[in-house]
Amino acid sequence: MNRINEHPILGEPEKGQLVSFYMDGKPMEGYAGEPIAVALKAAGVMTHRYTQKNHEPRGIFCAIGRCTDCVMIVDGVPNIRTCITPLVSGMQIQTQDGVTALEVSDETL
Amino acid sequence: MSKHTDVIIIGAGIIGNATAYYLARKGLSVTVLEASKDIGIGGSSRNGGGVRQSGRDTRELPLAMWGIKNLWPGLSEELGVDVEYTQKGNLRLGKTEAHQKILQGLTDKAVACGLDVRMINGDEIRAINPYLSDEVTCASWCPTDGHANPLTATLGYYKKARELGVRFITEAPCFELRKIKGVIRQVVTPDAIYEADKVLVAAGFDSRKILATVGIDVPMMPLKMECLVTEAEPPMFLQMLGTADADFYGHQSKHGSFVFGGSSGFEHLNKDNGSPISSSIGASCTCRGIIKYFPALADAKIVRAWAGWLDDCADHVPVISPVAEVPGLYIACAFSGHGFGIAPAVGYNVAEMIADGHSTIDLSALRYDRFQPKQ
Amino acid sequence: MKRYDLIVVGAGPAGLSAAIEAARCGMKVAVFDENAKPGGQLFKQIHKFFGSKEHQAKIRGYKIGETLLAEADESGVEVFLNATVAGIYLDKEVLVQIGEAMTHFKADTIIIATGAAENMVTFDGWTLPGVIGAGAAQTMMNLYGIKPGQRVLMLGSGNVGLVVSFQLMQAGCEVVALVDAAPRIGGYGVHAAKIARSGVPFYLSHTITKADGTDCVTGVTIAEVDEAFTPIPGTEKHFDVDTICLAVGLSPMSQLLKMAGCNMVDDPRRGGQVPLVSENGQTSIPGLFAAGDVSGIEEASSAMIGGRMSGLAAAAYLGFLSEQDKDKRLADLEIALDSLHQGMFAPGSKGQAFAKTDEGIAVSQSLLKKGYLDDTDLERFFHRSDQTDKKSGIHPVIECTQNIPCNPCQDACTRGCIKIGKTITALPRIDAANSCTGCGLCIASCSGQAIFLVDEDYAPGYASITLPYEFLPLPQKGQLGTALSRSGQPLSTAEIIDVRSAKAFDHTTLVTIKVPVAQAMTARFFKPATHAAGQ
Amino acid sequence: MKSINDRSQNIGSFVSQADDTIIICRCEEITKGEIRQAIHDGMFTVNEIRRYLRAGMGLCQGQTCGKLVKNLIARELCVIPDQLDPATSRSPMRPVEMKVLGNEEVTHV
Repeated sequence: MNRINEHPILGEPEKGQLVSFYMDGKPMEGYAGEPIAVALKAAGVMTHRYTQKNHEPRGIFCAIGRCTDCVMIVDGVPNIRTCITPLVSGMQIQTQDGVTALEVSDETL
Repeated sequence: MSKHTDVIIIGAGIIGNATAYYLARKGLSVTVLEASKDIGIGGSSRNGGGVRQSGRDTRELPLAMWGIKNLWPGLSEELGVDVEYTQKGNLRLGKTEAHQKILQGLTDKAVACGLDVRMINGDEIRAINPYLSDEVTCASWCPTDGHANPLTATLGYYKKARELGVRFITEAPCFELRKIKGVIRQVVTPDAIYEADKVLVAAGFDSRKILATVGIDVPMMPLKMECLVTEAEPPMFLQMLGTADADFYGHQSKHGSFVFGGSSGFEHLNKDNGSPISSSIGASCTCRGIIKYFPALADAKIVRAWAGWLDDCADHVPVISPVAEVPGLYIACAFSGHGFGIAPAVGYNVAEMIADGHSTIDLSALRYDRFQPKQ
Repeated sequence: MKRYDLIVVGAGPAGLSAAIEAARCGMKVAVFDENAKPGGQLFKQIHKFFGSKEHQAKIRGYKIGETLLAEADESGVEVFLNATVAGIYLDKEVLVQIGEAMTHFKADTIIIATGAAENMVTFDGWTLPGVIGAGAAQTMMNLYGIKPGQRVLMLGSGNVGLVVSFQLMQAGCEVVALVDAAPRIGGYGVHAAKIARSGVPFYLSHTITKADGTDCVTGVTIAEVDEAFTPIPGTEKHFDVDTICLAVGLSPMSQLLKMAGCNMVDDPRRGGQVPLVSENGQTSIPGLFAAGDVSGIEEASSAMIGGRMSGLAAAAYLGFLSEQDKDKRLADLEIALDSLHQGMFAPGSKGQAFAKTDEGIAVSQSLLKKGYLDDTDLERFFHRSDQTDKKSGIHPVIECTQNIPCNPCQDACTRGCIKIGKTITALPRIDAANSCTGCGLCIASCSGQAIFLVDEDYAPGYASITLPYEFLPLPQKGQLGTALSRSGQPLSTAEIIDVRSAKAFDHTTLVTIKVPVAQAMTARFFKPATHAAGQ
Repeated sequence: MKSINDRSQNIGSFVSQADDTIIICRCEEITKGEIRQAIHDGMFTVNEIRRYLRAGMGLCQGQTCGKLVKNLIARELCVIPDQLDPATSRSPMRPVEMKVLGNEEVTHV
């Protein structure tokens, strides 16, 4: 519901191939090549990480790779700026908790 | 405000700040003059944070051992600032027979001075730090060494000294030292002339220029060194690290980031534009060096790199000394990259030297006149 | 080490313009940009640009970007994307991350055109997911086709805040309010008017006191501020929103210049830390130039001119252009730049409150405080002789009341009905002697969407109003809806009597509505009966 | 112009404010109150605040909070912000993996 299907000025947005990826183990879909953050936004994911000290949620803030607030664990590597990292089919995305992956219980899958 | 204090310290690095603090604690009035805009902007905040005894020249080893025993453990509490002192040992790593030889030599000398340090093999090394690659075959191991945060330690001394009434003036470069009737009296800056009974020059490499105004020379050269720091990583290990080849040194900080210093081998040929800007190859060289020892850090992201000047002495050992020709003048400079770990001990002993005329640790081997021709 | 005559950092409007000019002089030029797409902010700017023909006025930003890219390609500029400059070192050495490697480059000249970064403002809850920069909203909507949220509150009434609010509505989001701590709207009145007439309320002298929510934004509280910008207790208002957009100014992204060793200065008029530069952008380091927002915040039109100037200066520096040719071409560009630097929004007039226009007409206080012209303003601006003479038949009404540098309407009217004159910041005048054919080109050419065609004699008791419409779905002929006033208030039922789209209109659809004749000068927007505009 | 060079000048004692809990440095989670307290501890420059508290030393390297910190210091010391230097600019401008930074491409002309 967040996708703009037709824009009055830009028309229909260009999209890559529809691919699947995993968010905290849960399968999701997005378009290959679009930033990971965009695919997550389309799927309604707002929280990308929890902070180290206060365990507060963070998400997209600058969307151009500068503020580093949207970092997540991508294919096992922490602190990946999801707003500028292109989505690839089969990617394992995890919510970051401090500098490691958030522990996700099996029931939430 | 009166421009006269008991002591003027030139240089608000960790040496100047620590000495100011210990002097103020003794009840002396102190002014600290800093040439730059920031407190602790020189080597004090541009080093790897090592607080070690192993690998040191025997002339400075007593200071290092005394400081680790008497000052570092209680420093955070004393200053009211977390200096992140961690005493979990120092591994000085080697990969070749040549390395083994260097490390063995250093170890033998330190043992003779009473330091608990020994050589260990690859398996023993990886038992202490499992992240080290198999290429590492030998190391010297000193369990009482460690590391601390140079930034908070330097500023912690500043904060505490300031609380005790020490006056700090920034952007006050010393142009000239002036004697009145044969004894040190005045420090001339662009904006003012400050007066004191005693003056300590602790201005890193700039000390050479300042001391020259009263005809004293300390043979040292500026040497650029580069450091880099990673993003925060999950806790991996707590030891301080170095290598026999000195290709890098560093530790993981309390924050989680790794702080490493290193070199490209071209530092002595440095060209600069007046500020210690990083070279275009330094950080890359250091990264390659680190990855060989720590393959697990290959994915760690470097968030910044910086460079700083060492005040490298002719014999790579500091000059800490009163000046006979200029009564009332004291020198603490030429730390040659070893200053941070011994800074609290230096500050304490120099404060004693200035206030009481003698110090707890015998510093005579570090006199300024050791370079004069032997008779 | 790979060597170029010129390395440009940043493939935005300034950087590309600089590279093109330099390459056309015969230089070997490389451009590095950290983004996957070139063009900087141009591809996020979907509105029509202001200025005059030489500034590419009435062309949408992203189209200008496409043109620049084509020109760069044609002139042989090498554009490296996903190429992050890690540092600039002595002797003009540039270290660039390209893919999984670091590559060293050297150049005889360097132009830094890294643009600007958004300023931020703090309030309780500003770190919650859902609080985003206005730039982030633009990136999401206009580059990646995704809505930043459903219900948005915008903080900041400068041009960025106004333009992005409108873009949010175009993308199908609801903008619930536009808030600014300043007592006056900072951006162009025409931009504010577009938003106000679709019903978005403006809260000037207000600030955000709290973003609500535990996992993400669920609401926002604003409050009125006193003269010291302190919130006044008891004035709080709450809105249920899922997104808070911050548009509180830009700062030059000048770190590379500082790192290179250029002499810097903190200049609030230029937005922050900027290099000390000579006229053509040369910094204190010979051969190292700065162009565009990095040397002082302006907008894309002036960045393009500034970029061209530094490109020419770099060419002259290396002998690719004679001093005479350089001086001549720079003089022309200087004139073009000067014309953008006139009027109420000139860089030198920042923060200044104008009581009167250059023509001596008292400015609209309602426009500055609420975003729309009120009835008393109409008296001064449109019931002047030059507009009122024409009471019968179709005629343009131009609701352009501030001295902004823009004149495409003058060129658009083939009948010569619209006059601005040589000074492009002058208010347009209607020449009643020439008759209007109702072609509508003026409406589509107006970057501020401030021109309406009014016909008081459309039918007995009814007037027709033709207005610009840039939302989806497009209204259909015969469709009924509500005519909205300049403040977005419903006036009466309106019927769509014509819908015109044309290539020349460039995605601005001309919608003609039929309203009671009494509303000929009050109805300015159409809301379809079934759903709100833009949804 | 007021000089910040005399670090003994009286800037009044630290008085807590209602909004001291607001985060200023998003990466390192440093609050307004902590920064104000640090100023009263004698940290009068952006560099000193950075080193004392880590404000601006996180993943984004102060790209978001730099100006905020500067303005806070200026307000607390009653000087105009232009009088204060921003933090030193350091390479790399964006976070770079060690394996990438160590992988220098050699191109010969």
